[in-house]
Amino acid sequence: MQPAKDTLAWMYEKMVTSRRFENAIEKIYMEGKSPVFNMADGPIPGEMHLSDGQEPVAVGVCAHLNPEDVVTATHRPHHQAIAKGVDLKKMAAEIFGKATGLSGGRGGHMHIFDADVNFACSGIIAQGMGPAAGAALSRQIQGKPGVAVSFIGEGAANQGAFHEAMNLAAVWKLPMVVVVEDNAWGISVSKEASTAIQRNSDRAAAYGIPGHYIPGNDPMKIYEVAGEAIARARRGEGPTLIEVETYRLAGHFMGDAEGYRPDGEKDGLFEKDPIPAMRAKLLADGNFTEAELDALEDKAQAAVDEAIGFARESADPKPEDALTAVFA
Amino acid sequence: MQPAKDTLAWMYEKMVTSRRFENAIEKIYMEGKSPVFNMADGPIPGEMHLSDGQEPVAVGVCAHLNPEDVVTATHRPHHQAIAKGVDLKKMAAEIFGKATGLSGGRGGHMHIFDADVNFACSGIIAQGMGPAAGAALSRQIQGKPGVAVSFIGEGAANQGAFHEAMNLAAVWKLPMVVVVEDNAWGISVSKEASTAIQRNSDRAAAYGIPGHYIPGNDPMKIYEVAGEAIARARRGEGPTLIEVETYRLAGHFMGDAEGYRPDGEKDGLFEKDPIPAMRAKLLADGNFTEAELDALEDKAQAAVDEAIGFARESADPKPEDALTAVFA
Amino acid sequence: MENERKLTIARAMAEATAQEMRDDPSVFVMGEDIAELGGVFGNTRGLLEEFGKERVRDTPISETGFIGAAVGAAQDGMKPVVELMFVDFFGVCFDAIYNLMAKNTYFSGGNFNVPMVLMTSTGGGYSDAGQHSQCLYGSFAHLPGMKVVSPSNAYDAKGLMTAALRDPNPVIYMYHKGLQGMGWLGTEAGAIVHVPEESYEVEIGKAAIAREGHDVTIVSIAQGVHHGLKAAERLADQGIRAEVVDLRSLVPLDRDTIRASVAKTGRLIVVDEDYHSYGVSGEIIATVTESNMADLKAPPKRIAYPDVPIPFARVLEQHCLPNADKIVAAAREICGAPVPA
Amino acid sequence: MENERKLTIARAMAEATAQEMRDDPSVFVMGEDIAELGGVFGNTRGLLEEFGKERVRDTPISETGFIGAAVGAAQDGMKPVVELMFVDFFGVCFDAIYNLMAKNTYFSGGNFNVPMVLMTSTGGGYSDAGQHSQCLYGSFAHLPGMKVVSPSNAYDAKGLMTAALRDPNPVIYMYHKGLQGMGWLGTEAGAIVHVPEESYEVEIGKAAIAREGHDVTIVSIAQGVHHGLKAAERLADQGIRAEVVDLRSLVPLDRDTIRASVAKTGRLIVVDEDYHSYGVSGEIIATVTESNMADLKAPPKRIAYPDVPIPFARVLEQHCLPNADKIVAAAREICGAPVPA
Ligand SMILES: Cc1ncc(C[n+]2csc(CCOP(=O)(O)OP(=O)(O)O)c2C)c(N)n1
Ligand SMILES: Cc1ncc(C[n+]2csc(CCOP(=O)(O)OP(=O)(O)O)c2C)c(N)n1
Ligand SMILES: [Mg+2]
Ligand SMILES: [Mg+2]
Repeated sequence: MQPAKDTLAWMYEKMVTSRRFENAIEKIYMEGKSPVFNMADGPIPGEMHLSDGQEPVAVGVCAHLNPEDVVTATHRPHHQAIAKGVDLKKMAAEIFGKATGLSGGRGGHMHIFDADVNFACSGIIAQGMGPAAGAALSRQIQGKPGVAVSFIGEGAANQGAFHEAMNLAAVWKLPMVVVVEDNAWGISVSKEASTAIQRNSDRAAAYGIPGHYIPGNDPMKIYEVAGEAIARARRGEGPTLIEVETYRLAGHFMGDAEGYRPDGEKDGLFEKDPIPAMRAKLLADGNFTEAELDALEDKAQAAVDEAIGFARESADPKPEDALTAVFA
Repeated sequence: MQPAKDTLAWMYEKMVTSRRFENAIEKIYMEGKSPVFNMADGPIPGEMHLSDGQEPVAVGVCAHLNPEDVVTATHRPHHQAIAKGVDLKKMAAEIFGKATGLSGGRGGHMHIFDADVNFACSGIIAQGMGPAAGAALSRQIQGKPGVAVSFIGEGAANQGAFHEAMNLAAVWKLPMVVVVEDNAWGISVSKEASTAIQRNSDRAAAYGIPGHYIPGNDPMKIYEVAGEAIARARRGEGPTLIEVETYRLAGHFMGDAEGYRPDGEKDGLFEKDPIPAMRAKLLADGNFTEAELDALEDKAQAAVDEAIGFARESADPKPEDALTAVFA
Repeated sequence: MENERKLTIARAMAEATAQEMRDDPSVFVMGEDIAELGGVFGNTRGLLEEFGKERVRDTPISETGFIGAAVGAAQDGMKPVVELMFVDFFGVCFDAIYNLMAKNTYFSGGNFNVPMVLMTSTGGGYSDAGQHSQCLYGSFAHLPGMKVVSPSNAYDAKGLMTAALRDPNPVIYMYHKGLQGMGWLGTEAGAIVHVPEESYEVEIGKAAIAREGHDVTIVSIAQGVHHGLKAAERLADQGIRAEVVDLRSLVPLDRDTIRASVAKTGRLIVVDEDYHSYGVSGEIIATVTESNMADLKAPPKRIAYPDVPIPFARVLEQHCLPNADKIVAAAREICGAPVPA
Repeated sequence: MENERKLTIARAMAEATAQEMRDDPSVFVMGEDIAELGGVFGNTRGLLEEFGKERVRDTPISETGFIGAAVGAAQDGMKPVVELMFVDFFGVCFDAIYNLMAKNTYFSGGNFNVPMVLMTSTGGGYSDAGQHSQCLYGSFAHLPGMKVVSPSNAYDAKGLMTAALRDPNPVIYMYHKGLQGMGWLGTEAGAIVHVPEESYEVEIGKAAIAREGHDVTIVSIAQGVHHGLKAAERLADQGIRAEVVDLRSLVPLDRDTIRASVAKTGRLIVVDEDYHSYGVSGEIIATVTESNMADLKAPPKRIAYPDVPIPFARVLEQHCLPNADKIVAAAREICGAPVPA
């Protein structure tokens, strides 16, 4: 199953949107943080986990999803949120902690929630697994359409929550797909040091469900495999576990010096940056002209500029609003 | 690897000891609980999980263990404790809540601890997995001999703690063996309803370690497979996951009417009672005479009588002792 | 009374759940042994038969998995009722409870609601030892974002359950095993009371005056209320009129009712089966001291579970538990009557 | 001062650990990112280089697994030091902590000891939102069987760490991110103090008088102590002499020192970055009221984190956090001085 041209265009545009968004955030995050780098300072305080390099997973999977489908994401959620269609302006405003943000500034970058497109995320490793199973169960009980996709990191596959939700989804045949973004690192701990096997997709055997490993951070291949898995879930045939090899081009979070990486590893990764690679492929395949791709990039940049502008101009929340919205 | 005659004798004696012990406990547990069955009453109050039928697993595994080896057991621990060599008198006294009990009455039947033979257990499902991995790690770091065996139920294999400790043991190649006692039920929930695959031993694939399934509640087969796994662990080659088909001949706990069992299931199980089966086999193989086996049974019964007598006669703890031993 | 319809708490809970399930198709129940078995503590009995396997689901032993799933379902328009069999097991799944269920409404700025009920059994007294006998009231009440209720009788049990099921927020529903009405656990007779057949709510966050009095206020919840009532009965014979406040809900906490009672009596005893320190008893005493210090005729007292794990042996456990004797002695002391009576 | 050797808390913790590791081969360290990276918060820096991979181990993201493993190792004669990176993550592994680590000594009647140290970071103030900013002091201190300490400065940090490492019991060692001395988190200057090179212990369970005074007692722990000291400084200018009590340890709690201070000052303010209700602030107020009610010249006050999840946005979070301004206002109020100053 190869993506149609408009899907390819969407995928490329969203990948670029995501990267340009991260570039903008990266720059603004550093404002007010020099000469002394203190997380608490600047227009965007707190931790910041960028998704540079991991865009193929997000677009390859979300190309198959509708707003009604559910996504639970992680502490590194921007690429997934953008691919799922989360409102970019409100998301940017949330990351800035503004009153106009998705949660009025209560959540911030690790807590992006958009009910309109059924997107949620969390700062606790593997926490989204249960909720994704539950959303899938909700659709199954109600006989309503929709699948749930849980994105997690390869490090998260060693958490108990992963195992429990996988078994639940499998034993109840829930319409769920689990996508493991294997960027080879959980902060400073390598997959090899943390995980007893090479491919988490082999853990599908523990639940009697299909498991697929996708090498090469390849958006087309991801599109294909995810498409099958999601279609299978929609047909009521139960969950699938997918692991995707991807690359983390930024540090774990901003401020990470990455001293734990073997020498030269990072350079190799930059050479495999999936965005230029996709551009090259789209051109090589003859499907797109340079002008078409430039136009998509411009559109992406415009959306990012608009969102960042909106976030910058928005007002801070009222301090007392901290005390509201605890209960519905 | 077939057990030598003295090992066979030990296995048979321990199986009988365990069963006779449970028979005694069962009877005494009901004292003071009629006409109204109230758990709080009688010489042995609280929950009571009997191990009738599951003796083969305990002896087949523990036949390979020394006092220095570590066992972590479950809420259903008597057979395992007896096979591991826990002091039977002090264990009985603990189950009666007496001052002479292993823990002076603080633990009771779900909290049997005997440091002399490195035995511990717990009332929380799968809680023993981590400590077993840790004991194995301790031996690995210290270069001291000894393996750790964690016994769990098949229901426990769906807990997060199972997954986390399995991965840890595998990635660190710890001298650990996990033995899943598959009695087909977790209280009223069948394995089929709770577990996405038929055999938990297949979950070994998720950790890149050997997995073995042993059907038929057969002590000889268990002895053989466990022996290999334990030898492997002693050689420093890492953990093994074993699932053993076994039968729960009693209710989940005393007072359980077992209405959830399919009609007739229980009768079928009683026909497969492993103790008469082993007796028959030992006779049929010509290794033992009736008289020899009778003598082993008498020895088992004498040990049980002595332990129960000791427990009965022992004094209650002083009430204020409730406040001691919180800290070392 | 002619039309009396005495129910146990177990049956009252099941009845409220069944009534809501009839009216509201989004309500479903899941947990360990809650379907076929009707719940180890009987509070889901009959539901499987009436509503079928789709809406009444036994789960694997995977509390993190299925409580997390309940949150996902709640955010997706369902109203899950989940059971954590013993509150003591909260450690295997507290992230899903306190960090996910309780916070997603806030984190999302109201973008998502998490309407669900988490039922869990509490309490000891029957020698089930230290991983099956705790109350942990304070552990849940301390953390923001979830309501916490616990009934002392079947009337409140039904009304609180109905209110919880209609609440758009997560509610922790703690039922005490000693009150549940399961014969095999013994039963506090005072918990079995008349329960109207029709549906009704008991407001979450409103305490009840279980007995009026003027000399000393005894504040408690669940089983402790019955200890308080028994103590009050005996104190009455000794000329001390105790008022018993049944909190019913820890979050929200009805501070007004507590304060009004102490304003009247001038004396406070908190009875708490949860651990002594950093919990409910401290909070109630602080609440009163902050606002009504001048009313206090004597220092407040607490009869709480000491800061030790719960032992198995009957003599050990009973030594630690709150009971009417301890309350009577404390009341006499702060009322200036000689102790022992 | 000539021989001053000012260290951050991070370095003081690492130094204490290294010294014990040199003397005691049973000590080993494990946790996420504690080896190669030296700990996200720097408190294990240098250990891998000195002691190697066997004794300084990065773990998978499996807190239940490795904390459970630490218990097994501790029972087997080792002395594990484990790290739970943020205290907020306790929900994924609390069973291993409170139901296993904290209780096995008791359950076994002393048959097994569980000598281990669980280090965990606490605190917010730098916009890390509601799953990375909590203190949860009360959640740990409420449950029996584990000691709970938290230093406010590097001297205590080293001495408490050494004491914890030599304690035969499980010790929860909570270090506040705002005091840790990591530049990227900002640093409270007052936490960086002289630390002797040689090994020493600070007794677990003994509070310190961080500043003497006669008019009002400010009780706190960790970061709150610094808020208290700053407030005391300002209050002194206004003629109010505040005494600041640094608890250092929540379990055991040094009730004597608190009571003695309030006996002297007659006024109490508790500063607590943990949630307001059912936590530390209530316990301290109850402790004082039970014993020293007659000494109290005014109702006690608490400056605690309100009962809401911790928000991300700076203005929201700062609104909720305790600070010197809030303490000054409260102190002036109970000392009968006009508020605002
Ligand atoms: C339960 C829990 N443990 C630890 C952490 C701290 N932590 C945050 S991100 C991270 C690494 C996650 O690795 P992975 O799942 O591979 O995702 P990645 O960061 O590579 O995207 C860790 C350990 C956490 N947030 N939650
Ligand atoms: C974490 C946790 N969840 C639930 C329980 C309640 N419980 C006690 S025994 C049991 C069934 C266990 O089944 P299995 O592991 O197969 O062991 P078996 O009882 O069959 O020996 C359950 C659910 C518990 N003790 N701990
Ligand atoms: Mg990763
Ligand atoms: Mg079983």
